[in-house]
Amino acid sequence: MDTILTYFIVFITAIFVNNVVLSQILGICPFLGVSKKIDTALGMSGAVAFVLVLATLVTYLIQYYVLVPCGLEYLQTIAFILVIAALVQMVEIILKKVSPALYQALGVFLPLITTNCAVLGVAILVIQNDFSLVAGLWYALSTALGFGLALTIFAGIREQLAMVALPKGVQGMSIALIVAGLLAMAFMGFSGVDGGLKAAFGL
Amino acid sequence: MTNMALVLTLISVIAGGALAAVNEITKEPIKEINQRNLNDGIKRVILGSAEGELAVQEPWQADETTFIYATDKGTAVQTSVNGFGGEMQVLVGFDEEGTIKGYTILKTAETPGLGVKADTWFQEGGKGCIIGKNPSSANLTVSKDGGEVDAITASTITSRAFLRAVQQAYDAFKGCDANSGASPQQH
Amino acid sequence: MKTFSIGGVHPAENKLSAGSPIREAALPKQAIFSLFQHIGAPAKPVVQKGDKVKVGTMLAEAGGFVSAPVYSSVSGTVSKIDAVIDASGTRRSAIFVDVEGDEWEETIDRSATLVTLDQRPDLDAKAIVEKIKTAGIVGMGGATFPCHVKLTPPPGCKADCVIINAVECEPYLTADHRLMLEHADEILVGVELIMKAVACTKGYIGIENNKPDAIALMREKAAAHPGIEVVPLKVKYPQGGEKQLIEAVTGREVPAPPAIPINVGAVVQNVGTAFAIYQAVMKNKPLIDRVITVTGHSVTNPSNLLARIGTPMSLLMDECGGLPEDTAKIIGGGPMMGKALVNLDVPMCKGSSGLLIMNDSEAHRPNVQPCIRCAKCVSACPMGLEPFLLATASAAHNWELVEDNMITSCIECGSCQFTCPSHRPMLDNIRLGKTTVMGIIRARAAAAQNNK
Amino acid sequence: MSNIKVLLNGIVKENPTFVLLLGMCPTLGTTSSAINGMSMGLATMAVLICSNVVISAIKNLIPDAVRIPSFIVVIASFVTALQMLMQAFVPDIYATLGLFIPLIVVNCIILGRAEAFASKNGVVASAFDGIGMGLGFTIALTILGAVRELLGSGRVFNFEVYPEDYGMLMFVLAPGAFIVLGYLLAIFNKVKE
Amino acid sequence: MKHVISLSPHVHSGDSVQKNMYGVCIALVPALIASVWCFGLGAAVVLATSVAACVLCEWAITKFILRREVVTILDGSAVLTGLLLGFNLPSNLPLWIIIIGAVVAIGVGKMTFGGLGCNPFNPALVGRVFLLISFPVQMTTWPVAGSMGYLDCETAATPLAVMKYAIKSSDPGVLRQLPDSIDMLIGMTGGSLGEVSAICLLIGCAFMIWRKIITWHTPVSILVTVAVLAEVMHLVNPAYASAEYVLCSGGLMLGACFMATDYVTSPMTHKGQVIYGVAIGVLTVVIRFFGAYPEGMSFAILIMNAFTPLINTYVKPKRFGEVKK
Ligand SMILES: Cc1cc2nc3c(=O)[nH]c(=O)nc-3n(C[C@H](O)[C@H](O)[C@H](O)COP(=O)(O)O)c2cc1C
Ligand SMILES: Cc1cc2nc3c(=O)[nH]c(=O)nc-3n(C[C@H](O)[C@H](O)[C@H](O)COP(=O)(O)O)c2cc1C
Ligand SMILES: Cc1cc2nc3c(=O)[nH]c(=O)nc-3n(C[C@H](O)[C@H](O)[C@H](O)COP(=O)(O)O)c2cc1C
Ligand SMILES: Cc1cc2nc3c(=O)[nH]c(=O)nc-3n(C[C@H](O)[C@H](O)[C@H](O)CO)c2cc1C
Ligand code: SF4
Ligand code: SF4
Ligand code: SF4
Ligand code: SF4
Ligand code: FES
Repeated sequence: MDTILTYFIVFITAIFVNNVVLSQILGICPFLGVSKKIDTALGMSGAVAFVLVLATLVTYLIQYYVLVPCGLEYLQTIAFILVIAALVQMVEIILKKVSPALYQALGVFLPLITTNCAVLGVAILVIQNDFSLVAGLWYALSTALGFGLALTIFAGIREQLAMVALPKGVQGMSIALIVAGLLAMAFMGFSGVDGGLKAAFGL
Repeated sequence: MTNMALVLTLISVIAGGALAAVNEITKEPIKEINQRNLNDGIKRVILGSAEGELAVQEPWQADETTFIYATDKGTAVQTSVNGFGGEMQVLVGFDEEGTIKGYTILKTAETPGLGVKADTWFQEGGKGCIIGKNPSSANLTVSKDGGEVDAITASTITSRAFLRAVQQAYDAFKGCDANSGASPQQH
Repeated sequence: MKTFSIGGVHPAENKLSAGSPIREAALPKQAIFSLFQHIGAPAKPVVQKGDKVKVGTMLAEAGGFVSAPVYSSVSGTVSKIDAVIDASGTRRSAIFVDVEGDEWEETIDRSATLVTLDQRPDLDAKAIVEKIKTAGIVGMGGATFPCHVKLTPPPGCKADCVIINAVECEPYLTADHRLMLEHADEILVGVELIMKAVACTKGYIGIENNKPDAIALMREKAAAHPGIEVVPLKVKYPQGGEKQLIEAVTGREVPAPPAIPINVGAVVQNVGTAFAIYQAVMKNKPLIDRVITVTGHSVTNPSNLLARIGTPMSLLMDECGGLPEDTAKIIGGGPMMGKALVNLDVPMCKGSSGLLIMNDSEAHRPNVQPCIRCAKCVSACPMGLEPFLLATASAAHNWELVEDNMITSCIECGSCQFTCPSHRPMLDNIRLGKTTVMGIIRARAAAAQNNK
Repeated sequence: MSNIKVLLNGIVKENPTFVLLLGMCPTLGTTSSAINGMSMGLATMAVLICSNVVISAIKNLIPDAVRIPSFIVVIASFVTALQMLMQAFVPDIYATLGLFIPLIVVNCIILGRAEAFASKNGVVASAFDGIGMGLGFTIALTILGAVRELLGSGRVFNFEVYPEDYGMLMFVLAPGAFIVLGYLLAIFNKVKE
Repeated sequence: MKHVISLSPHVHSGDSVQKNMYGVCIALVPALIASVWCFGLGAAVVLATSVAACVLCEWAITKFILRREVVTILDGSAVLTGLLLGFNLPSNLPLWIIIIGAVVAIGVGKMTFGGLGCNPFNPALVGRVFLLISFPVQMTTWPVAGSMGYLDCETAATPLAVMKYAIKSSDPGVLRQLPDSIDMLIGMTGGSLGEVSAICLLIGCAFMIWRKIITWHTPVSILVTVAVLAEVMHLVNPAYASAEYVLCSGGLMLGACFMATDYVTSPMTHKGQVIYGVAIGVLTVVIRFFGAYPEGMSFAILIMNAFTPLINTYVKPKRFGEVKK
């Protein structure tokens, strides 16, 4: 029971309390770049979730079965980024062959994800926080959902803003950043909820 | 094809080699830095701003997160609690009686402007000064909980956590005193 | 009390002329007959300059199946066939007749005796529809859709009820109200004719509750006509919209376009149309006159006039005390759906149900303010649309979005604009969007056709 | 293009932050004070210059098919080296910048310049491009950090401008980063007009 | 003679932006009287400053930054933002903080997006939450009810703080410090200006529903959700305050009736408003019971403001003729 509750808290924390984008400030480029329309935002969220979980799995294995045994921990960054880049390439190729429909939906976003801080960031954080493999994957999935949530909400707001007469100076990225700031401010309301839930569940 | 693989391998090998070299060069300084930081901290919490040298003994681990550093002029205890934003590592210096001589915060994840004020708030001249008090005689909890320490404004959680850390450090200090007489021994 | 379920508004009723009995308007010196008095193909002239015509002589024949012939409402000489600005505000061909005397075609029965259906056992459905088609009858509720088309259900469709639209939910207008009070018997026979034409046995007459005298009278008279039921309705605009009326009366909802009322088994006709059908079938009288309400707060004598089609509006105005000094806006029809007219030279046509004069203060439109997203337009829309979205997206030429949001369902009732606290001219934009989207849909259908 | 022009290009015309909007995570994540912003900028600049130089030097040796992976290896090596060096010699700064140091690897500015400039130009020009872009980035981060520090705690580079009690804490927290950059961009656009 | 030519409709309901905005202001009058009665000079100063600063700020931005010709300050929305911001502040807040709040509310929250009708977030709450995060000390020291002065007031724990403390210490006994629930309904408890009298706020809400300024959907769904959730939690663990306290304390009534209902930032359909209301209710309870902040209403509304465009995209009105599922 406790494990389930812990996982539940990790989930809530990653999505709302420590949202990757709004609180940890990772993955900002795709957040700002692929959020003009709700549809693309959903596609991007799916792609990120997929890659994030896969990358966490592979980098975890690399860390504990290659780097640590060989005493090469200091090569972490270089190994992880290469693995992620290769992984994204591979996913792209496989997807194209196996599921053209899914490739249509996610394909355009995949190259963007290689250079997404959130993927590398989560891979490193999983190691830094000494997560077990399952906990790490769960954390990665929750984080990806948090990313998707922030991205989709943000896309909704931007679609609506596209229909109002914004002052000229703030059009474009400027207003996007300000909205992101206000969104982050709203999400600060969740601060402490993780601790509160832990206390309530007696963990 | 071979060309490609060759080049990539070559680059990787060179890079790997270079990094190994850097790693060698920086390994010692990194260790040293951490050591120096800790020593500076111990000096600060025991001697305050006074000049002087300390003879620090090897640390003694009381539990998972608590380390005791005995010196010739007092004892420094490093411990860790959960603050508002996450782990907060505190180093507290005691004299033989257990009177607090100083403290420093080694690691904090508290909110800037709120909880991070703990690094000055409880110092000499701060509103919630605990220096010179002895946990055995003074009630070192926040006034909201009936204690005699003023909490950091709008940061009761951090304050409680900090004072818990101080108490924890004191308990460890006492504990090892009781266990082993005047000078703690190594495990 | 019954009414439709979604949206609707309640504008001030202002039925100034409700108490004024129908008067016959004077004959004009010249009558002008537009060839575009109905939806569908324009009528084709069958007379030439110099021809002598009588009241009831055909001037133009139907230009296709969805079209209707035009008859002269006066006697005299055809003076020219020329363009005129008609009630729609566009310049269109019309036949001009200089009036000489008032001579009627002999075939028309001008007596006031009531002819009931029992007296005409020879009339079968086909004969009725044929008579209606020949008489040039179009919907008189405003849409001017050729009546015989509606009474010829498309294959696979069967009407099970006829609903008479006697709602008159437009503020100011009282023509239908007066017609019911003064010609209840004829209207009821007309309803029976429609029911027979579409072979159904159920007829409803929907009347809003602000006309209790008409409800009482029609109820009393309808008792003698089996199958016809008077349905009092709560006062709410746009109850007269046929989809709303069908729902109010029967609870059935006509699905989104391209579905039409007959898809749910209903045929809706205006009371005026029912009266015209009676006259056409029983009295051989083509559609040459109608009742029109001339009204407005500044008008000396708001009236309901029985006027010949083709009469210039100015003449009708003179009958009611002349054009007031402070006139700021002239509206052909009611204030919610009517069209603003450039001047009073426009001739009356088959669809003219009202002439409304607004003074300066009534015509003043306050400044447009930004949309405050109050959603009052959404609550008001009887079609369950989001007018604010349709309007902004249309203005931004986002045709895809407005099509997805069902702009083609808009009945252009104006409820949205009526309620908008920011006075946004939403319907102007929505009309643009709707027309464009309908064009896109037609083009798409044509392209699909070509591909096959 | 003269080297000076290359340099200025990175600072103003193609400023990576205000114009190209690249590397947003470190830009927003590390600029809670002027010092932090500047440190992050300098760290990035160091990697950028080194990678630009090395890549332009070896560009002819690399087959096209492995171009990107090779670049990544080069960049990642410099980042790792930097990481270790900072840990050893400027541990305080390393501690504050934390995760964002390894993340320099994925900073699009670096790979972007490798692709767009270093792989097409000579070593010297690439070095200048690295300096220009790096300076542009550093300046932007420093400004952002300074504004946030000023509004948030009444200081700039730790010098008190007004008492801290009047500072608006929000500006040093995450939302403040977005909002300040948003308005700086608006001002930058206005000035550029 | 030239006549006006325009497309139909030619008549109008006579409703206007002003009527709605000032209607809400009138609905706030009972609460305003209650707050002045409770907090005296402080309440008056805070409200006046807030309104004046908001209006002035909107005027200055329109004129000097946006350089627009039209004057918008008379439409009442800036006055309303000022009033509602003021209601969200303690009566002993220094002037300069109030002014910062007003500038953020109008400048960042509203005018940056182009003014009335364009803002995705509730301006008054943007201002309020900005202040809460930026000046946690000043924003969380509340004068006790009946302290009539301005800056130097006696301060004490508000019902919200007591409730929070009960949870943190998991001691239901702490809840005995709360005034009794009738007192909380009528007023005279510490807190921000708009926290004083639940009943006055409800009267205002009823007025707005009667005048058709708002519909019942948003406020009722918030209040019902909060009541149900709070009662369930209270039954599970008595350290969580019971429904009547949760309902009558803090900005809940003010938020549910006056701030969640802001046209601009709430969903357009009734169905959407109910979803929005329920979500606000849930978030409020979660933040109040588990979060770091004692009050969750402001955050809950802001968070749901962010969801509003999605709700509008996916929750459509029932279309006429739509096949019922
Ligand atoms: C973003 C944020 C950061 C906060 N940071 C801290 C903090 O660092 N330390 C702390 O004790 N409380 C922190 N709080 C908690 C609040 O300040 C809150 O007032 C606290 O629960 C106790 O209030 P009190 O000290 O007035 O009793 C924070 C709250 C939020 C929302
Ligand atoms: C918004 C709206 C309001 C209408 N109001 C009336 C009305 O009050 N009376 C009426 O007879 N027709 C009204 N109509 C026209 C009817 O929809 C429909 O065309 C008519 O009842 C059909 O009968 P007809 O063909 O005999 O005119 C209205 C149409 C719309 C779109
Ligand atoms: C293009 C078109 C085709 C129509 N076809 C039929 C039809 O086949 N049968 C029918 O009963 N009504 C038909 N109608 C009539 C409409 O259903 C409706 O009664 C008429 O447009 C007037 O309605 P309104 O005044 O409410 O707009 C058609 C209308 C249009 C515009
Ligand atoms: C029912 C209603 C509630 C409102 N609530 C708020 C509010 O909570 N905060 C605010 O700044 N303005 C409020 N306004 C005013 C106005 O809608 C607001 O300033 C706009 O968001 C500005 O674009 C309200 C207006 C109405 C009609
Ligand atoms: S990752 Fe780089 S290229 Fe992609 S969106 Fe972000 S800044 Fe642009
Ligand atoms: S005009 Fe169209 S959009 Fe407006 S209320 Fe009527 S049906 Fe709805
Ligand atoms: S609203 Fe529709 S049915 Fe009515 S006239 Fe226009 S297109 Fe025809
Ligand atoms: S009624 Fe007017 S102001 Fe209200 S939502 Fe509709 S268009 Fe906007
Ligand atoms: S810097 Fe681009 S995603 Fe982080």
